[in-house]
Amino acid sequence: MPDYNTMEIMICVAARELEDGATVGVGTGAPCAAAMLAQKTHSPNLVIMFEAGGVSPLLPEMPISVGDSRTFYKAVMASSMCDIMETCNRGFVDYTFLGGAQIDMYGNLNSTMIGEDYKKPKVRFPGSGGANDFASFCWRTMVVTLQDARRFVAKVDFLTTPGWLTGGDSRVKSGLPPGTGPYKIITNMGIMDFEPHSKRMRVISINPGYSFKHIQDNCGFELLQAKIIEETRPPTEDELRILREEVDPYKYVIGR
Amino acid sequence: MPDYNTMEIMICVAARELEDGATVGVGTGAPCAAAMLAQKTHSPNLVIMFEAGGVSPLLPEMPISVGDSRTFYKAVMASSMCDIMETCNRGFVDYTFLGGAQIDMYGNLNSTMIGEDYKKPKVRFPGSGGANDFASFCWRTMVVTLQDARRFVAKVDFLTTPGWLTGGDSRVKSGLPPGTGPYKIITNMGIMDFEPHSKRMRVISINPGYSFKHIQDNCGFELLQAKIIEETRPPTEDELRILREEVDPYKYVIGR
Amino acid sequence: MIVLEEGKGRLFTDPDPDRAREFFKKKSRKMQSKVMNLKEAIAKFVHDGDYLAVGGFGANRTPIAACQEILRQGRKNMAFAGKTATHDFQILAAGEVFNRLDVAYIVGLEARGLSPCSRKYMESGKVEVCEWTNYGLAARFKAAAMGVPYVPARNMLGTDTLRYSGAKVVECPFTGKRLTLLPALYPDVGVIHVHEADVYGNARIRGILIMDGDLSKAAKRLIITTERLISNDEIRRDPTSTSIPFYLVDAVCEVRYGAYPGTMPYEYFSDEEHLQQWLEVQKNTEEFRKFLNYNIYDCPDHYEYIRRNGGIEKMNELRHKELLLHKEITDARL
Amino acid sequence: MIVLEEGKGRLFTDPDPDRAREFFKKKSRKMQSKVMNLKEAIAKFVHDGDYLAVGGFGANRTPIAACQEILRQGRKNMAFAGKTATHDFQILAAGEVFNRLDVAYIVGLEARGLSPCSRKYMESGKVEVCEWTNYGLAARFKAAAMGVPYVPARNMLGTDTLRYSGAKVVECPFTGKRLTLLPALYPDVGVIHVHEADVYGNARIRGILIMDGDLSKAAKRLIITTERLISNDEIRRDPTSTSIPFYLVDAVCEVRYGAYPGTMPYEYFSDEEHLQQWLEVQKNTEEFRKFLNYNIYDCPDHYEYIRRNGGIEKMNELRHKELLLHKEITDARL
Repeated sequence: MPDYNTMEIMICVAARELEDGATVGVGTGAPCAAAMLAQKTHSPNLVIMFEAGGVSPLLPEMPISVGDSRTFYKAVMASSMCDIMETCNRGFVDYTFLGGAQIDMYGNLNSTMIGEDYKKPKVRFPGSGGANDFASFCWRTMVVTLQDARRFVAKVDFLTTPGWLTGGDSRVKSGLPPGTGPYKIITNMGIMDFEPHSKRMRVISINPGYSFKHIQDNCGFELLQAKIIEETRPPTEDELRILREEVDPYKYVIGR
Repeated sequence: MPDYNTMEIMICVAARELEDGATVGVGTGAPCAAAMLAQKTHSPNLVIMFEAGGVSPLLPEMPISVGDSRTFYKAVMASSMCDIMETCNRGFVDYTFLGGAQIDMYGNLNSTMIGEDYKKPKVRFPGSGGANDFASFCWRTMVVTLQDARRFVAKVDFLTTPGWLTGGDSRVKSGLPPGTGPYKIITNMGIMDFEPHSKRMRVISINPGYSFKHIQDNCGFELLQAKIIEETRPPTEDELRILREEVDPYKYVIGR
Repeated sequence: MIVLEEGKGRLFTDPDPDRAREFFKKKSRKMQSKVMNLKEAIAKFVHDGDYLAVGGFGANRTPIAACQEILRQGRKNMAFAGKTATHDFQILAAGEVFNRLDVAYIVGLEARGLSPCSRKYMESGKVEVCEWTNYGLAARFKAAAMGVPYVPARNMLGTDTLRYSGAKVVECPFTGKRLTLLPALYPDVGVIHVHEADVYGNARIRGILIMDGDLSKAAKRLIITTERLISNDEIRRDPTSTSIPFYLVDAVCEVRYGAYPGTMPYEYFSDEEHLQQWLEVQKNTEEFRKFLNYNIYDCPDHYEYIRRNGGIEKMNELRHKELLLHKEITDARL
Repeated sequence: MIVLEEGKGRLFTDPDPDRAREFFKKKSRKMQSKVMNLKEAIAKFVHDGDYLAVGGFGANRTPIAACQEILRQGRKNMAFAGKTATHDFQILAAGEVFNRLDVAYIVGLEARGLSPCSRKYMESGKVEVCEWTNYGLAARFKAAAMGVPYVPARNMLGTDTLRYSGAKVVECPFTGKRLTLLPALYPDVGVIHVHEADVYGNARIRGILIMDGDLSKAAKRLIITTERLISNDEIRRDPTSTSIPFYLVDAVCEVRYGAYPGTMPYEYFSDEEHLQQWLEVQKNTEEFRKFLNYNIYDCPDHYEYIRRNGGIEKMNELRHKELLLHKEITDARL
């Protein structure tokens, strides 16, 4: 079994979720690496969109910003924020990858602030950026993050970006487009989805070298377990070679 | 006094209303001729906009369509219907010229149909086109038309484009932007404006060779008269030369 | 939400963004060749009863070749967006292709006059009408392009145009102003004529865009007719110039002179003699029937139509007119 | 109109389109030269207390020269649109220029990390905040550009982002759906950096437009900084390429490298070493004070700032990087 680090397995697992011919709205870092890896392996027709306006670029290297010139290098279109977000809102974008400082059992994300008093935050984070928009409009939201009890919390200090809200049918009731919502959570220890009725986070696959206990111990709320829990396929030689040599040769992302 | 035809005096009178540095949304025919004449005489900085997207072209000849390629020949921008109409809606456009099959004492226009039953029109006309939009958004609407009792009617069969509606403050009450509305009606016999309170059509100037009676006899409703009614200045030699030689050498408009 | 006033006109399309999302969800995003001939594209994507919208403006960059093919294939009972529809309108009216109509501008050909056959058809009572304005229809496409059920506006207020439209008037919760709400318009099929497109449907339009940016996003199915195919490399060389991205497009048809007898900016000017012939011949029903057979029904395709109306020599002449070369040529003669 | 839900955030600008119309009515439409130097433009059009919005996206085509001049002129008590504001944000935060903030994305520099001085300022309680999203702010500019008090959307629903925003939730009168209404945002002044502009303000942007089309229409006063002035003839040669028309523009300032140390597409890539220096030095208040003096306060203008950071040699290097020539150069070496 080849050697790999936590970032590498998360990127490889995320890439496998992107089928050929799908559309994905990505940011910088791991999500972009996953999309690039998917394109160079099983999904040559994956359509990558960047929120600032880049559509299907021939990425010469990892972008530093979702608006830098790499995101529309030899693109089929250099458009605008409204065009991309409204394309998502029309139902044209299948996947998006998001992150955050906190995530709860319904996949709600916080990237705004830590603390009790909004007016006087202990820590101020960037805010939604395009995350709330992508999570509202794209069909399937995925999160790539480290398994950590300070991240996976019972209650987010600020609900920046909608997951399944309070579970059940609360998301649709809120007015968000039906059929959208959190799809999979990919961490260094395993893969979670959401139980169809309660919409609570559920472990469906565990990474090599970890157990359900590891995941639960690094999660601030009770996790459900799927009837059959699979063992995550580790990165293949091919995936790692392409990731290391073609996708991120300067180790901007996998070097972390 | 130089010789001129009815179309020529209407165009010259209309051109005089367009001060230098103003913006005007025009259609084909007389309005476009008036704007071109103004540019070539007293208003070199007049900004001409066409609803289909042309901004400040160097018109090589009379356009046949408000969307043909002449309307953006050497223009500063070739944009879109929404861009132009929304520019009007933001309050950037000072004047527009409109016409119609019928006009009433409040300057309401009908360009939709003649008949009692909308579902079975005696005559079907084009409809609003951009007229309703221009009249709603531009600050001052002007009408250039022949003085004719079948045109100037007590009640329009269909209110396509808003004038002062039922007079008084009815236009503002309807929700149309304050400060907009019909400004002047220019015919072959004279010039009308609208009495500030009742918003009823009022004769303010009479063309050479005509009397108030001529105008009233060719109008289907009672016209008000301004305290001082002026005599319209006939076209000057210069105006006619420029109109005939530079603006409309092929007599597309003034030949009618 | 309290509706203060609403038009009695019927909406011919569903403004529900979630039904549109369900449709677009299934639409392929694969960048694969969509090149086919126009006959095939119309047969495949334009159906009886569909709501049709065409790009351009009257007789400017309008997909006339597609309109004539729609007649040849005998489409009926369609709905149509009359957004400054002029020559396209009289073609479709001559074929009695539509029986539901959103009106902004119809039956006229602007400075050229009114179309007798269009007026006759509109006065026949065979067509259900809903009134709008040019901006009204443009904004309805924009609402669909934005993925929302309506956009607010300030036009049509106080008029019969509003009363016979499908718009609603409400009070703005921020300012208390009366606003016209224009419902999203998602045509079943759109046809847009462009200057250049690659085989995937990435397309470029030069000159005024009119409503075609929003229309390309609002249309559920989209046919692109293009003056010429270009390489995907050329598209990628200058992504700023792409007007329509491939994922909106279902068919790419290379139709040189596809807007004839209308104008194609930077390519050819309108054939005013032929358009006058159109208006003239309509006055006599029998003559008009022959005229339609000669110019549409008996033509296998657009190129035969062009051959019958002066062929490449005429096209060169119209190109000279568009580029104002005819003036240089006459000036040079002097 | 029944409001089902509304954010508790304060609107820092008036969404009333008629007040905006009154302002725009008085704005000159004359095509006259608006060329002036940046110092003059900032002094004339950017005032204490104004609502400011800058174009670009974080450190991409952002008018950094203008942001630094705003610091030099000591503007205070401004409101600011934090629409993916990164390096522009940390500059303005370092100068404590604003005390009211619409937030979509702030304090971070994307993949580069978080800005200590920005966080410190935001955690100081000195800034009144209203939460939005990237599309939320883009749509608010769009509403202003359309001349309407709001546009409906479907984002922010069910979240604290909505609760701390200035948006309202209503029921759609066409579909019964819950919609977020995003109020029009008319900044008092906008600054946009472009590739080319003529002396009247007709401007061209290459690559992604981001929000700048709508921002240019929404801003009551608009300053254009441009990499280079071009002739009006060149603008008229290709009107399709005009991104911003002259009548929106109040000042045209030729500022070569005006987005440095950010990226200007097709011109120069971002200076990552210098941006890391910015993040590094903020950890020490005294060092940071010296750094700001050296790079901003003690510089008479942007060109001196560039001279102090590598001058034209560095700019050539960044141009190579933007055009990927550095790879060709190294490859050629092998």
